[in-house]
Amino acid sequence: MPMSLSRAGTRLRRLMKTRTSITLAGMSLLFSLLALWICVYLAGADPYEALTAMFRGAFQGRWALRTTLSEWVAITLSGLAVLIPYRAGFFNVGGQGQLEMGGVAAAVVIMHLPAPPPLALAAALTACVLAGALTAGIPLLLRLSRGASEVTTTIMMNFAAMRFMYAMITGPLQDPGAWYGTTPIVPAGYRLPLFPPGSGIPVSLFAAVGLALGAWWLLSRTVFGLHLRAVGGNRAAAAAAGIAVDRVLIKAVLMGAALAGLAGGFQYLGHTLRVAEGWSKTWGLVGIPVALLGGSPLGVLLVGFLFAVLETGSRSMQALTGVPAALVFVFQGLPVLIYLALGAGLRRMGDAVDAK
Amino acid sequence: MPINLNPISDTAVAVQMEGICKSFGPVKALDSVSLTVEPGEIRALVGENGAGKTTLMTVLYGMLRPDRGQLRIAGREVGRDWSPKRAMSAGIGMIHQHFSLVPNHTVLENVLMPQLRWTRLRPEWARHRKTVQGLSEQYGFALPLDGQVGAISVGQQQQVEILKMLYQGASFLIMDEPTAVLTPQQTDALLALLGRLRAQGHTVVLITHKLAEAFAAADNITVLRRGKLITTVPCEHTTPQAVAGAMVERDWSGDVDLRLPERETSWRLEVKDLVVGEDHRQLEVDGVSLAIGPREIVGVAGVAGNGQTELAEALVGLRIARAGTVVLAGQDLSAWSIARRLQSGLRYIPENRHLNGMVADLTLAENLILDRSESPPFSARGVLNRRAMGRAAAETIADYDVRTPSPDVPMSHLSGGNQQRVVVARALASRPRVVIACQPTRGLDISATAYIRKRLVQCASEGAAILLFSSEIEELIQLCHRMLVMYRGRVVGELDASNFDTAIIGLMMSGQVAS
Amino acid sequence: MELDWWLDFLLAVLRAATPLLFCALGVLACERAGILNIGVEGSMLAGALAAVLGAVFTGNPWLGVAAAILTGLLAGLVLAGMTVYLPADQIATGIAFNLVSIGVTSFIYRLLVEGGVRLMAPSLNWGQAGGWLEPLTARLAIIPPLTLLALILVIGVQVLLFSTGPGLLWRSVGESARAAHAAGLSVLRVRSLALLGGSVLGALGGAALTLGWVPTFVDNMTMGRGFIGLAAVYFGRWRPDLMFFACLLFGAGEALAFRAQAMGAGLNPYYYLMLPYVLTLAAVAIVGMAMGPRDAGKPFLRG
Amino acid sequence: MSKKHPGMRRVLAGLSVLLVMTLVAGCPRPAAQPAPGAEKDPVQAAVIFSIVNPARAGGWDRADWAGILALREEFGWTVTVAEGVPYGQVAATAAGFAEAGYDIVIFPDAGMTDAWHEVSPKYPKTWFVMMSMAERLPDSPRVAAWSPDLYAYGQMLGVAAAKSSRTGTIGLLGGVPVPVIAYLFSGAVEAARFVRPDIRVVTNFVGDWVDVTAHREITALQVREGADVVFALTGPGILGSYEAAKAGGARIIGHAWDLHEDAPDAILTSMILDKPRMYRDLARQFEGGMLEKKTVHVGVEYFKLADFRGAVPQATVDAIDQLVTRLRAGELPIPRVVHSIDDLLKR
Repeated sequence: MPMSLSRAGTRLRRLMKTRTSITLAGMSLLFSLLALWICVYLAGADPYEALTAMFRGAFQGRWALRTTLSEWVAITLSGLAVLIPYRAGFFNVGGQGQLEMGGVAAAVVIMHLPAPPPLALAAALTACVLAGALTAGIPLLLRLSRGASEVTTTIMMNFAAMRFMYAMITGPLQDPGAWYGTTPIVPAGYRLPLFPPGSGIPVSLFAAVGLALGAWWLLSRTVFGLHLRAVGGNRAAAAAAGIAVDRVLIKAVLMGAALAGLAGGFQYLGHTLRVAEGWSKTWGLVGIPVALLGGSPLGVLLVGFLFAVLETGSRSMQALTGVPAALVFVFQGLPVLIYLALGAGLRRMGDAVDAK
Repeated sequence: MPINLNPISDTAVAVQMEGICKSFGPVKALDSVSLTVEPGEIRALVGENGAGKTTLMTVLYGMLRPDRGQLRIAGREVGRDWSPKRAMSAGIGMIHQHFSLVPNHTVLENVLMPQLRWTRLRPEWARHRKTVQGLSEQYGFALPLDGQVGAISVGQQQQVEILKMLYQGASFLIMDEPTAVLTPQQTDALLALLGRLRAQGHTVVLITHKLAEAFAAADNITVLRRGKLITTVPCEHTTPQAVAGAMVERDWSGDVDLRLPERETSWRLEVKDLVVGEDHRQLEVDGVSLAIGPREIVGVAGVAGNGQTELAEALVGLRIARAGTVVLAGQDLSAWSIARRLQSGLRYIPENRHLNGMVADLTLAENLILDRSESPPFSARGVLNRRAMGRAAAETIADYDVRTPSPDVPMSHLSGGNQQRVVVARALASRPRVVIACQPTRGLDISATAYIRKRLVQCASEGAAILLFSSEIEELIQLCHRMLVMYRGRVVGELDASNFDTAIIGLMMSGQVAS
Repeated sequence: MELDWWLDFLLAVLRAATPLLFCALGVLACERAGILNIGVEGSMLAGALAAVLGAVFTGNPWLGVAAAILTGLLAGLVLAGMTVYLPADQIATGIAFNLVSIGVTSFIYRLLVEGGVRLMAPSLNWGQAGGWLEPLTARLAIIPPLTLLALILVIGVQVLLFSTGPGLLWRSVGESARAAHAAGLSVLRVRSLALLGGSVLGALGGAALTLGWVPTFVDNMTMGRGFIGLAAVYFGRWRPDLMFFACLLFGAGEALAFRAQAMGAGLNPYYYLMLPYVLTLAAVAIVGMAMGPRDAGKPFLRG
Repeated sequence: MSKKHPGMRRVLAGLSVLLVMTLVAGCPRPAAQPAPGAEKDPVQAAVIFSIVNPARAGGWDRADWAGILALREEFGWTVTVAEGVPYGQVAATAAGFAEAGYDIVIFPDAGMTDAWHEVSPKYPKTWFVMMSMAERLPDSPRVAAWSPDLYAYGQMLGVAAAKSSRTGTIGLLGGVPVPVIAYLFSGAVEAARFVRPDIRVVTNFVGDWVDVTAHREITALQVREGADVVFALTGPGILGSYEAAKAGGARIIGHAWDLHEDAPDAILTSMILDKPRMYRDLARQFEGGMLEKKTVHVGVEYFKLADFRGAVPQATVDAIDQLVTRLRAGELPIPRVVHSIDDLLKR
């Protein structure tokens, strides 16, 4: 017994030494699934049936798959939009607003730029990237010049951006032929293509995967990535090492926000085809738990997929078993709480084991 | 009206610690230490850095829980719930090396804080003020009771700490390295104060690594070494030499191969009338001029907080100087960015590595090349060359004897001494032309200290100009060709190696003598 | 504008400011003890639901307030366990907690309130306070009970923080946990109590939103008000008195948003609805942020 | 966040296994599908809502909910309800139902027009029915629409509101300023002016379907402006309007469904759109094999006012009844003018 205990202690210590945040993320996801199971049971449904319904809703049939993949694109990019600035020491809670502004900007270009499709598409993508970055610019400016905490200012921007978007879709961008608040549908030639053509896979998926890989490479293999992580890890030390800390921070935040804007553009041009009431769901907010759990761009890709499945499948779970879809929100926050608790707890236990 | 607080001798406590063990990770900070302190004595607790002096006393004060061992106060064993609060109500007070003061509160508020109770909505401010005032005068303190603690001098802050302890009725005072931040004169005053405290029946434990102070003030001396209690002897029955022998493990003489290089006559770094600070406040650096040549080490002495940090940071570019010029090998770099200064061969060893010396989450290899990451061989066109980084790390690990499982572990996994080696290694790598070294050996054990001193000298003999800021006068005397003394943002004295004299340096540090 | 309009506007501002005041106090209480209470939005949402459920199931809105307080305590326990005792990152914990509480409240609401019934709780007013209070309550009728409570709390916290002994201790934990610890305070206990209190205040903010304003619950009904409260604390430089004016300002933004529409300029109402948020951002931009308590956000570890 | 380390690969492998398992679990299970050709299977229908909890939402969705109950209880149909489906995901959800072998998929919301047009051609065996405004039918054999004339609905509402107001000011409150509401409100404004030329109509939009506090504030403002009768076309946020009405002594006219039981002391009457009748039409036609590709224009015969329950004098009720009868008969020459949202907002 003491033997195995001490061995468990050594194991635990080794676990802590290697800082397995990925193990922790996996564990917290499993714990959360367990909690989900219990909640479904509480709601009076058969958990197995509910989960099956969820997965079927996410994968069965081309439409479901296509929706899941599109969700994956949005959630992954939103996750990167949180992760990259976070690594530089900026907690970007404003992904939602940046994404919405990206969609609005893309819609403006598509509606008002008289250009042939490829050109208009390129312009729209540029516009959404710029709009995303611009939306983050205000909190960034307030942080740099006023020391304002970005956690509050980016959230204020979310609400302001949402209302601005509504003003647009019920005002200047309103589709005259629609009965509800929306922009006109993207004309056929101006949409993001599917690849391979005719499949259910939006080309934006490849872009998102590529961007995630690129972000991973950028963070771990380039000088800029090293500087970015240094600024996030210890700003003063980075400054003393000759790194232009503000410039790195600005680049990181704008880069992240641009990705959120791009997510908006991608969804508008390839999936929702309209900027409408509720079109952006909570993609930007989901990016926060995805980034915290994923921990690295590749992790974001992985966790983003899981969250996309949950997001799409939850509707079918609700429809088929009556379990409220609101459960998905629980599942978005809970793993992060468990992850943080496990991480901090293990760190403590690790210390305690070390001390003995 | 001198107020005699309480007849101490009745309540004076005897302290007995038995078999105290405490580990931090794999390090045994205390290894079965037993210590008895009698009422009314002044006990010096001496030992090298890391010997466990502070750890032992924080256990006594209830801030740390020992892994094993017993603690008896006035003959009664304390329970598991031993805490600073209980220690204080038992009459034990501790003054930490880093003061436990709230900078934004006033002196009076800080002194009163331990007396306040959550249940007592309205403390009798007026009565307290009167008593504190009286106590302050009794011990000869001149403290502005309504001034913010953050705004008074370090020496005064220490007085606030002592006052705080006395006002709580502490009869057993623990002082952790109280003289580290004081001028020699302030130190003398403090030691005299200890005598007065003893006369009133207080017991004092003085943690120090300066033997002179221990012998000047203490009745008995306890020597700790590597977590073990070596001996306790009455002062009159021993000599500093004997105690020093007990403090260090083996015979070790710091200056075996420290031969300073011949300094060159030209100037490498010239600083003229440098001013740092804001308008409405006292200037932090007030018109400093200095010059260092190649192969020369120039020391900067001074009591902490007299502008040394600001001067160093202004030279490195972390602070913007208001006026003055800094010329490196003929080029004025006053307006340059930190990066450009680094490129031209200026290196920096910050005084607090946690604050701005390293990024704990980055790996050893990444930290090591952080300031050179943009230049070959560590990167090409913005992409890191991980092989070159690994090579550099391996070399450093071998050269500096860094204990680490791998160059790819985060810095936070290294011990403090190993972290400092990496920080120094980074600054001294790649042939620096000027090194601004701030407290490079602070908090290190003997061998690490010796090694880093050796590297500094070696670096100088390879042609670098080194400006060494240190609070250890012995270190400066040992390593420097010349020494500058700073007081209130000015250089008040300059001494050559031939006429280094601790007494004169001390007077200069307190602003009383200028050369 | 006639006097009547101004009086009505003032009452609307007070109505809108009351939940903000509670939240801001909840944040302030924690930050003064060194804890960033980002989770106040979640506590508020949970309090809003608990207040409605409590009031509906007991029929007495005052018991709804009690339910909100209990829920706040529960939220505080979770947050204190996470951020004080473990301790996990305070900002990340708060944000995750907010997400969870959106899900949990919607879920519980759906579980408990099945079928086609809509939940309308009785409104909280002085009438239910009890007969013997009547001579007093008749005079107070114009100020809703929770608003009055918030005002009293603002003054109380102001006095407590800056002119009493416990206030000094409280602030010292936020300024320098080390010094407080050395002075014999249990930093962890003070911080967890602050977090409990802060969460209860947040939950009361939720009760003010529901029982004091519109006595019903809808999913995610707090809509970022907790964060406006957070901004009000920064804007108010961690002082209850200044914070009070910040809350009034943001409340005025909300009240003005609707009034502007009613003026009939014919502009898209969404431009006006951006007002509270834009006003908050503008306030931050103009005034900037002062230094908060030095140790706020830093976990305290006992050896 | 994470660091590279040797254990990472193993963990990644583990997670990928989890992922594959997820995918496998998500594959269609033949057993879960209804066996084809089994006799007397109940009709399987699905209704997709964009809001959550339609049974407790605004009047429009509750009218649909009543229709669903009618399908279940009167016709024995199995009706699956998907709620909280954002417009962007309606197509996928509808396709999911079609693939699962549902007979009918019902869209109760004009915001789902895109999905209707997109999905129905791909699944010609399934009926796709729009229970809202439809201008044209999708290109598919099995599509139908029950499209209400909301202008006429607005006219009837305008008559009732104008006639029952004592102050001469009525309020129109919309959740979100969208064209369909502007269209409906235009009818109301024109009819109100027609039957009572001195009437003042104050129009506002909350900007949100759910924010109860905003509903309360803005309704209170309308009441302050003198409106004693407010028609509220919104979502769950309407609870806030009830509160404001109660506090200000005004009355609310409910939308689409008799909302009396929500707030007996705040509801004047409700302008009912008989959605259950639309659902019953659908069920009868389907069961009788008469359902065909066409748009049913739902007109005045489907609109009626709920009982005033003594909230206004009998004489007023009679007058309103008389006007409504004439309106139904097409005897009121009310001009058909559609106002823009900006025009409606101007005082």
